[in-house]
Amino acid sequence: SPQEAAFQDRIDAGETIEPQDWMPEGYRKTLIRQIGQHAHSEIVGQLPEGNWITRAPTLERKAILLAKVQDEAGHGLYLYCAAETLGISRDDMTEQLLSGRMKYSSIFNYPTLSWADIGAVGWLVDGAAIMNQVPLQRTSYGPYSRAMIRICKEESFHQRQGFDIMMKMAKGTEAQRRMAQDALDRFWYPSLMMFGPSDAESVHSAQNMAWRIKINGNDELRQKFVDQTVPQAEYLGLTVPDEKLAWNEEKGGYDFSEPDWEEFFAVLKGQGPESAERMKARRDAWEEGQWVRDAMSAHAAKKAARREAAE
Amino acid sequence: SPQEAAFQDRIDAGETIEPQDWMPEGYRKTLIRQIGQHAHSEIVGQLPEGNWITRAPTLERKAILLAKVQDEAGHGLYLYCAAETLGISRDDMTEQLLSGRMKYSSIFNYPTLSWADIGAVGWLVDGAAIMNQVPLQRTSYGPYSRAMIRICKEESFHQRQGFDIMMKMAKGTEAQRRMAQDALDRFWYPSLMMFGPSDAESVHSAQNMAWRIKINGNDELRQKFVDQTVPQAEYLGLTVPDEKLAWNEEKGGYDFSEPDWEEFFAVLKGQGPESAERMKARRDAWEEGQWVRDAMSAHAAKKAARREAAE
Amino acid sequence: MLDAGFDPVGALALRMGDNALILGHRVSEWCGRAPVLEEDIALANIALDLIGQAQLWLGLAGESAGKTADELAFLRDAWDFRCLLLVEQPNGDFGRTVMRQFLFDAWHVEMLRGLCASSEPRISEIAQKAVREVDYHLERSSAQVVALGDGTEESHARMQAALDWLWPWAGEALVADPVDVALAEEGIAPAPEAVRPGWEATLRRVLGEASLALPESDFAHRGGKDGKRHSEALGHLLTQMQWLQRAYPGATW
Amino acid sequence: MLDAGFDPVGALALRMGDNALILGHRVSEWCGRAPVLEEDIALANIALDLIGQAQLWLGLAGESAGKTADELAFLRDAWDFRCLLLVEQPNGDFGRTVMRQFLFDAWHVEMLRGLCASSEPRISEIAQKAVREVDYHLERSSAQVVALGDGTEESHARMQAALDWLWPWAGEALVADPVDVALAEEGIAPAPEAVRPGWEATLRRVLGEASLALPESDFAHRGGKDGKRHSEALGHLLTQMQWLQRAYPGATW
Repeated sequence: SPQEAAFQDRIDAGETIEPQDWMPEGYRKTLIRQIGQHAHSEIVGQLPEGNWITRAPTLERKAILLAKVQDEAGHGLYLYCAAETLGISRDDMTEQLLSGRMKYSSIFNYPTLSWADIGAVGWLVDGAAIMNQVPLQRTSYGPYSRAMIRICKEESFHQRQGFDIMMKMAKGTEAQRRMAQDALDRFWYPSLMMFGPSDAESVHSAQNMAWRIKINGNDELRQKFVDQTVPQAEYLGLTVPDEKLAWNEEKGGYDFSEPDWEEFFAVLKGQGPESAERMKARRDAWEEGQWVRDAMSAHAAKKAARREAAE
Repeated sequence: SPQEAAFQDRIDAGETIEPQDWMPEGYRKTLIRQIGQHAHSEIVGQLPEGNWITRAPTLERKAILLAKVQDEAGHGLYLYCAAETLGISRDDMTEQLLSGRMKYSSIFNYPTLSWADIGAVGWLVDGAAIMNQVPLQRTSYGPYSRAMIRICKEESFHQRQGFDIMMKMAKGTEAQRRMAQDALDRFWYPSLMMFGPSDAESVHSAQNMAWRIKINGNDELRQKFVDQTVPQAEYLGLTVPDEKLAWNEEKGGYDFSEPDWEEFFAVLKGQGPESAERMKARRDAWEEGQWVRDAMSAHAAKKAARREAAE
Repeated sequence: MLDAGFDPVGALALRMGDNALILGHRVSEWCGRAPVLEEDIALANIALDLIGQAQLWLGLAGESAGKTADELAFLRDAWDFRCLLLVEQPNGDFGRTVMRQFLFDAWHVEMLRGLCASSEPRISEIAQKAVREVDYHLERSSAQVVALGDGTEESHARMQAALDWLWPWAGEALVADPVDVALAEEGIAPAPEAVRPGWEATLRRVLGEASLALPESDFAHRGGKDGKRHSEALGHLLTQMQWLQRAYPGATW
Repeated sequence: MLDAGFDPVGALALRMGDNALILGHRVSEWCGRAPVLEEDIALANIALDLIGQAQLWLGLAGESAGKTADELAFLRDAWDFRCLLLVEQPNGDFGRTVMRQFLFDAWHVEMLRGLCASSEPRISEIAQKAVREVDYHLERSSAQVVALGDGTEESHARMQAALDWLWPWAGEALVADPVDVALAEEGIAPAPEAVRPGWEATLRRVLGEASLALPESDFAHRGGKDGKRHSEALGHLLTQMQWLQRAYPGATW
């Protein structure tokens, strides 16, 4: 349609789409799914790190971790707001998360089993997230793009903090070094999965790229992540758990093994090691919080009524 | 009445009253209250010790403590059965416990705060309990007397185990010695309270003694307990927290300070440090277990019906 | 009553620091589990403020003995803690967490105001920083108590139950013990009696607005701030909080 | 796959011991909180049996390295544990505890029967003692699964939910890993494939009688018995279990 063509022209011209603008239904739906999934990831992502807040080893580490998890909740909030501009409410999105119709990043279905995992989450998971998100600062939808700009600023901070934990562990006692290596062993492939399956298998890629909802290819970002991370692992004195890993002079990047995509799809289906626990935690929080949300709206309504009556 | 006189004659002759025998209503009621309270004490008494089962310091200590707590549940069972012979059901007694109409020993409203407390509970609390219970083996009501005989056998074993923990602590590291002393400091007076207020203030004593439901006076037993326990404390190298404590050659026993009876009555009212937690734990267990009890009776009824139908 | 080596500054700092540490820990247990996202953020914020205050107070508390705040936080057993029993109490439902916060904030803010005028400059300095944060905590917890007390029948019942449950632990802060007396005499800290009127006024105002009934009993459990008898809950909290430092002694993190 | 210093007896004993230890611990968490008094007693009994078995197995496991059962129980961190993921799972409601016990018992009894014929006499000796206890555990947990599955609509729903929830953790024991293969080759332990038929028969019989539907998926989480990826629950359990030994190193109790 001419409307669609005009829309595409605006995007091609690098213009930003705003909530009040006309947009194709597919664009709106895809964005809701993508932003919602990202928002849910921030929320569920609080849990694996929250798992160590009560066991953080020093007061400073506890404060840093608390602040980080708080930032993630904040990111969730920005993103829900961005999605709301597309005509879906936060409660709707939450219901869809809890019923399993909306997903969140598969990485958060893995457990955090030692303090080094908190380092690895910052270093690898936030590292991969940034790689995904930095280009999205230039995405076509205005509210989403502005949310990503705020988020990226904080994420790179988180990644440095994660790397700092890994440094302390890798240069620490033998047990700490072992924890650091074990964390890398467990988080390496799940981190590679964060970029999604190979573009060849990704159905919607072309349209999303045309809409500037997706900016780079999955394989391209994954390569970039590996190229950035391997030297950091070497600097830490840790071994990336990939026997095929080797520098490829020709392509100017590392050759590396693909993650186990069967595992990836199993985790997406809810078979991740902590999938059931994560959903249970969110569902419990939602159900046990119902009376609070009800009370808050009831109080707000009463207050408004009283104000009105007084006028 | 002549019936009452005959009843009293039997008791005076040292005979045992059995469930099918006639008995005065007051006798029955008092026994229900006393046995029920004792049974509830065994049940609630699992909680302060259960509090350290998951933190027991060695596998052997864990096994010993588990076995002990299991014995207590068993004691509760004997005692509920004894009370049931008087025409009250276990469920009724439980409801009365949970609604606060029936009491349990005030000692179990105190917290167990270190491993030494587990020793102190065995040494002091079981020690005081035994002192109360040994004479009750000769109580006039048959089922109660027989229950007490079984219980006393196990209790003295528990007391030795408690003393053994105290020994290990008192002869252990400085921190362990400090734990042992701290436990004695906190459990001394509550243990003295276990014998009840001075006989002078005890209303029902005379009748209960005539009925052989109560055998010795409270002060008498308390004195005996102090006389037995003080040398044990000395042997452990611990200090009884009583500046007035002194050997009285004339009476052939120790002079000692009375416990704070105001605290005792406050604790009975539900103001003990862990009173609310204890009742909450029992209430939660009862409420959360309702579906299990319902299912078990439903299953038993179905099974019986199927058996009948098959015949 | 107090031994010769009594260090008033250390004693005050330890009490204030342990309150902040333990309540901060309790609040942090909510992470990712609050009824609304905004509450997740707000609870993390309060926990952060309290952990920050704990660092300052415990740093001061350890000065004379040459101990760091971390050593005090992670290497003492329960009996050496000097926090109020109130802050050790488990979170319960959200209503109980809010009520615990309110009861504590109402005391905390008055105490900190008094400490701003402490004769000891290191104390008044920390208090001046903390009181700004705690003013906000009280504002927030008051508003929540009012909203949830006023909200629905269920929320009102839950808030009243929370108040009734927590009340016996609320009074400890307001009952003077020998340490309080000594600190007041030296002008280090306000006496509990000086703190009480403001605390009571806050309670009456907020609970009144929330249509919650103040329990009549003035019975108060004791044993937290003097360490004589903490509740069982504290020991369990420490098994988590101190795990890493205990399991890997001497490591740096 | 296995390194040169692989100690088959130690490896088997560690797996068996850790299962008994961790499940025994979980069961002991019920103390004083069961739905009926008889269950309090029965649960304590099971916990006692399992802790006793843990002592024997861990004693054997530590022999070659000169470690005591207590050292193994209280001074290893999560990654060095070799228990099945199933036994680490939190208790949940009583139905889930019963179901976890049943799923474990059904495997445990078959495994122990196989171990009675181990080529290693120290293993068969422990197995012969344990199997008598575990026969009884299975009898009991089977009866409970049947009773609660059959009981009321609510209990049936709860038991089915428990089964569905636990199912992904039930299969790990039955999937061979390199250690299992090596142990079977040396005649130390039965191969998981040898254990499976009996396990499946028990499940079909009991769940059938309980009118509970066996989940269709054969997906099984892994990472417990090889220690590669325990669940988060284990670390929390250890903070309690190991507290005293960690906090007071070197003390005797």
